[in-house]
Amino acid sequence: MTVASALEMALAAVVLGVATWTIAARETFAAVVGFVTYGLLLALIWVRLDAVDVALVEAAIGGGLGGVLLLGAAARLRVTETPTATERPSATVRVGAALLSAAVAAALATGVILLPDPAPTLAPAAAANATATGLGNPVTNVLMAFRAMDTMLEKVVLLLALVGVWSLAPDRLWGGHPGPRHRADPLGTLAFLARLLPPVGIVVGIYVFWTGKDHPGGAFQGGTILAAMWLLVMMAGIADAPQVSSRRLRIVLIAGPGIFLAVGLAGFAIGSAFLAYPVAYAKPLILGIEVAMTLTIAATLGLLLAGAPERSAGQ
Amino acid sequence: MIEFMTTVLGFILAMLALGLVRILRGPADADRMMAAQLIGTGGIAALLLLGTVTAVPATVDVALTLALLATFASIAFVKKGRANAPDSTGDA
Amino acid sequence: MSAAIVFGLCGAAVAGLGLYGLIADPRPLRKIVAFNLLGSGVFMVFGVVARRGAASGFGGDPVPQALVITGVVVAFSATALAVALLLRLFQVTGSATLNTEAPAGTGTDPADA
Amino acid sequence: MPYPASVPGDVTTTGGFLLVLSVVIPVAGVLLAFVLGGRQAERVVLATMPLGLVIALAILVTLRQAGAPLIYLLGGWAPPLGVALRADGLSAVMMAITAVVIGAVGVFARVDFRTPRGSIEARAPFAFWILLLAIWGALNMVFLGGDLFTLYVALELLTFSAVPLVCLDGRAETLQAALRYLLFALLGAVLYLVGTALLYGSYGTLDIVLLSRRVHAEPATVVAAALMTAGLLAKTALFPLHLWLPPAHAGAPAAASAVLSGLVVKGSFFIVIRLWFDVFADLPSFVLAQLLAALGAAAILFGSVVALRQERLKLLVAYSTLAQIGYLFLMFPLAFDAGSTRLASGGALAGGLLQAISHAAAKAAMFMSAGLIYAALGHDRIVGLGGVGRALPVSVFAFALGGVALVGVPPSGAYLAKELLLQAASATEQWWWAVVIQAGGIFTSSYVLLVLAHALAPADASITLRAPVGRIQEASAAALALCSLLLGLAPWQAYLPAPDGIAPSTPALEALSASLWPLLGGAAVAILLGRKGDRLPRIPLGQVVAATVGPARRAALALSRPIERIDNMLRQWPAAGLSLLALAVLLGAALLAASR
Amino acid sequence: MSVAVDIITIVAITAGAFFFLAGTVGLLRFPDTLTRLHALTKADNLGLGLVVLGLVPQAGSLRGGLKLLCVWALALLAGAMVSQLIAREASGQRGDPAMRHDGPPP
Repeated sequence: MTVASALEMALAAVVLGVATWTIAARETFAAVVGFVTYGLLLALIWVRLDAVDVALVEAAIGGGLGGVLLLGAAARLRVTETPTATERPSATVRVGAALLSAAVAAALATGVILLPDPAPTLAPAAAANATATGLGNPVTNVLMAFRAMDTMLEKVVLLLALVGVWSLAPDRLWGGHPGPRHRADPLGTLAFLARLLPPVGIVVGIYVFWTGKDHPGGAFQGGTILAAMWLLVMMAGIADAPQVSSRRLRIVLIAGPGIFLAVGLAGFAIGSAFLAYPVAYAKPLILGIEVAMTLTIAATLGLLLAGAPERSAGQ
Repeated sequence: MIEFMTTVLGFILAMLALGLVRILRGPADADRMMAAQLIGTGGIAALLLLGTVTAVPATVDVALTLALLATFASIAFVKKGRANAPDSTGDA
Repeated sequence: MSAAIVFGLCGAAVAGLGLYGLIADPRPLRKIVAFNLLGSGVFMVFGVVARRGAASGFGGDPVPQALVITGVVVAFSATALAVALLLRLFQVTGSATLNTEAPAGTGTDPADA
Repeated sequence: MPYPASVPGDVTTTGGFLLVLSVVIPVAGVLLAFVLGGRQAERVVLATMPLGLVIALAILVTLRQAGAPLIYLLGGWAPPLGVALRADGLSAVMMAITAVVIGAVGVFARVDFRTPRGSIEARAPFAFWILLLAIWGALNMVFLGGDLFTLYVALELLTFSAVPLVCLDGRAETLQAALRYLLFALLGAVLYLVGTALLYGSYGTLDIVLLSRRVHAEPATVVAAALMTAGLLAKTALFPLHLWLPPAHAGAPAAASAVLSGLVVKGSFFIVIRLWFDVFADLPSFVLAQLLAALGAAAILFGSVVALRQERLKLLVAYSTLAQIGYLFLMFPLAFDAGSTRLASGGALAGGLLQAISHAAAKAAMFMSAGLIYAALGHDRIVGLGGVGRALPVSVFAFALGGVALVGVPPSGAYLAKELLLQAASATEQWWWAVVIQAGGIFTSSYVLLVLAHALAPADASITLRAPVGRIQEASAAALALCSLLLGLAPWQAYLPAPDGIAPSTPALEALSASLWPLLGGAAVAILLGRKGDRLPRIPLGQVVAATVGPARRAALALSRPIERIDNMLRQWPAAGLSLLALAVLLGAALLAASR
Repeated sequence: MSVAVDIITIVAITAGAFFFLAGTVGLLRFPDTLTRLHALTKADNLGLGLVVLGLVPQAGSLRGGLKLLCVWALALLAGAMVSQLIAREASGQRGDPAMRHDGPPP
C-alpha cells in the first residue's frame, strides 16, 4: 500500500465518520456543525479526484452558504426539537430502514466497483472540440457550450426556487424586504468584519470567476463568493436586503438566463443553431454570459438565504 | 519531499479527526463551533499540502475560498436567536 | 485500491447514511441535512466516474464534473426552498413536523391575521 | 412512431427549431413575467399560451409530414458530447395535450388569480402565473429531452414549480403537504440521478438513443435501472409511494390542482416509458412489467376504495388520481413481447399513453369543477352537495362529462385506450390484466356516480351560494371535459403505435351498450361503499335499495376498513420511505435474477 | 540551494504540524470553553502560518507564493474575528464592557 492510497483511505474514513455523526447526532445543531465540517473535508476529496472546479463549488456551498442556511434554520427550530423527536419511528422501522439503506448502498458500491475498464470517457471529445470556444477550462466548455441547455435551465431552477421562497410570504408583506432586519452595531466585530472582508471577497470572487475561463473556477463559484459577501453585509446590518418588488433587482435576477437565452436565440438567427456561438466571437460571448450569470447567481443565492419577505417596505 | 508532505497531510488529517471528538462531545455549541473552526483551518492547511502533493496549483483557489467562507458558519451561529425574536417575524 | 474505488465506496456509504436519515429521522430539518448527504454521496459517485475517465491530459472526464456542478446548484436550490417551507410551517403552526396526525394550525400567524 | 427504430442520425431535421421554441418560449415568458410583475405577468403568460399551442400543433403537423422523429442538436453539438432534443409521436401528443390543458387552466385561473384592484402586484397571482408557465416549459423539456441528465434538470424544474403551487394559500396543512411533496420528490430525484451516474460510467453517454443501442444487462446497469425506476415511481406517486399526493393535490387551489393532477405526474411517468421502451429495452423486463402492473392494480383498488370513503370532494378527486395513475401502469405487461422478450411499442403503449392524455384533460376538468363547487358552497363535503346540480348546472355537468370520459364511454379517449389495452391483453393472453382493466372502469364509474348522485339529489335546504361562479370558468372546465370525451375521434394512428382503424371499427351502439356495464357495476359499488348522508332514502327507490343492500353494504364496509387503515399507514413517512427502498431492491433483484 | 530550501520547507511544515497537534490537544484537554478558545486561536493560526511558510518556497512562482500568503492572511483575519464572536457568545455577555474591545485584530 502506497502512502498516497493510505492517505485516501484515511480521508475517506474521516469523511465517513463525520457523515455518520451528522446522521446519528441527537441535537440538530450539533449535526449541522458536523455537516459543515463534512463539506469542508469533501473539498479535499474533490481535489484528490482531480476535480478542482467541483472542489471550489463544494467549498463555497458545502462549507459556506449551505452551512449558513442550515445553521440558521437549526437555531430557529431549536424549540421544536424535543416534541418532534418523540415521533421517532419504532425500532423495527429503524432496523428496516438501516437494512434497506445498507442494501441500496451495497448495490451502489457493487455497481461502482463493476464499472467497465477501461472507462468510457468524453474527455478526448471535449479536448478535440475545445477550439470551438477558445476557452482552456474543459468544465467551462461543457457547461457553457456542449451542455449549455442544462446550465441555462439550472439558472431557471434557481430563479424558480426563489419564486417559491418568496411565495411563502404573508400576503400583506408582499413586495417588502426579505428576512429579519439585522440591527447594525457600528462598533461590533461583525460590522468591522463586514467592512473589511467584502472588498477582499469581491476581488476573490471576480478572480475565481475570471480564472474559470482557462483554469478551475467559473460563474457559479465566483457568484457564490459574491453572494456570501453580500450576505455578510446584510447580516451585519450595514445594508438592508432590497425589496422584492424592486424592478432593478428583478432585472439582475434574470440577467444571467436572459442573456444566455438571447445569445442562444441569436445563434438561431445567424443560421447555425440555438445556443451555438460563432467561432470568432465564442469567447467574448461566453464571457459576457458568464458575467451576467455571476451577478445573477450572487443575487439569487443571497436572496435565497435571506428568505421570504418578512417586513413591508420601510419596516 | 512528496512522501514527507503526504505524511504531514495524513498527520493533519488525524488531528482533524481528533478535533471531531470535540464536535461530538460539545458540551456547548460554542465548543462545537470552535472545533469546526479548527477543522476549517486544518482543512485549509491540508488542501494546500494536497495541492502541492498532487501538483494541482488551482487548489490554492479552493483554499482561498474556504478561508473566505469558513467564517460564515460561525457568523450564522452568532446570529442565531436574534432571528426568532418576536419583533422580527414581520408583525411588530 | 485505487482512489476511484476508495471514494466510490465512500460515496455509496454516505448515500446509504443519507437514505437512512431521510427515512428514519422524524425531524424535517434532519431530513433536509440527510438529503444533502445523500446528494453528496451521489455526486461522489459522479466524481469517481469522472476520475476513471481521465484522458487526453485531463485529470478527469469534464462532462460528469460539469454534471456535478449543475447537480450541486439544483440540490442547493432544493435545500433553500425546503428550509424556507419548513421555517414558514414553523411560523404558522409553532411546530415542525411532517406527521399529519399532529394538530396543525394551532399556532397563530401574526402576519396573516 | 417511437424513435429507436427510425433515428436517421445525428442531424437536426427540418422543423427541429420548433422543438427549441416550445421550450424557449415558456422559459422566456417566465423571465419576462418575473421582471414585469403584477398584471403584466398575467398578460405575458396569457399571451404565451396561444403561441405555445400553435407551436405544439405545428410540431404535430411537421411530424406527420416528415414521418420520422424531429431532432434538434442544441448548439450544433451532436450527442454524446452535446444534447439533442427529439420529438416522436409520443412527445408530440403529450405536448399537444399539455398546451390544451395549460391553456384551459390559464383561462380558468384568470378569475382566481387576478391582481386585486388598487395593488400593483399581489403575491399569489405573481407566483401562480410564473409557476404555471414554468411547469409548461419543464413538461415540454421532459417530453423533448434526449439526454437523461437534461431530463433530470427538467424534472427538478417541474418539482420546483409544482411545490409552491400546493401551498399558495399559506395554510398550515398545505405547507405541510408541500414540504412532504418536496422532500419525497427530492428523494426520488436523487435515486434517478445516481442511476444516471452509473449509466454514464458504464457507457460514456446519457443520450437516450445512444444508450438504447449500447445498454446490456450488466450489474451496474441493473442497479441503475432499479434505482431510476423506483425514483421516478416516487415522483409519479404510484402506490405505495403516494403519501404526498392526496394532501398536495386536494389542498392546492383548484387551478393548481388541475395542473398538478392532470399534467405534473405525467412528466415522471413519461420518463418511465422512455426508460423502459428505449434505454433499458434490452434488459429482461418480464418480471418488472408484471410488478409495475401489480402495483398499478393495487393503486386502483386502494385509490378507488379510499376515494369512495372520502368526505370531501377534492380529496375524492385526488384519490381518484391515485387510482388512475395505477391504471397507466397496466400497459407494461401488455406491451411485453414474448418473442423478443422486450417491451414493444404497439397497441398497449398507445393505450397507456392515450389513457394518460385523456386523464390529463378529464382530471383537470374535474378538479376545476370541484374547485368551482367548493368556492360557491364554501365547503365540499360530498354528503352536503345536494341541490348543487340545480344551483351550478354547468359545473356539475363539466364534472359529469369529465367523469364519463374517464369511465371510458365512447368516443372518449379513455374508451379507445381501454379497447387498445384489452386487445393487447387478449393478444398476449394475459386475461388477469383484462379483469383488472374492467375493474378499474367499474371503480371509476363508482366514484363518479357517487358524486353525481349526491350533486343531483334535491337540496336539504335551499342552498345559498357564497360567491357567483364565473361563466368563463365553468365554460373552460366543460370544454376540457368535452375535449377528453371527444379524444377518441382524433387521428391517433399518425402518432401512436396503434393498430390502424381501431376507432371507428366498433359499431357505436354496441360500444355504448358495452360501456353501460361498468356504469351499472359502478353504481353497485358506489351503493355498497360510498359515503351517504341521511338523504339516500329520498332518492326514488332509495328505501328499497337501502333495505336490500344493507347487509351487503355492511360486509363491503368491513372489507374497506382495512384498506383505509393500510392506506393510512402507508402514507406515514417512514412506511413510504421503506416502501421506496424495498421497491428499488425488489426491482433490482428481479432484474438481476432474470438477466442471469 | 534547493536542498537548503527543502530543509526550510521540512522544518516549517513540521513545526506547523506540531502546532496543529498542540491546538487539537488543547481543544480536547482544556477544561472550559474560554481556555479552549485561547489554545485554539494561537495554535491554528500559527500552524497554518508555518505550513504556508514552508510551502511558499515550493510554490514555483511569485504569484503562487503570494496567493499562499493571501490564504494565510485571510484565515488569520477570519480566525481572529470568529474567535472574538464565539468568545462573546460563550461568555454569554454580549454587552459586557470588558468584551467590547472591538477594534481591528492585533
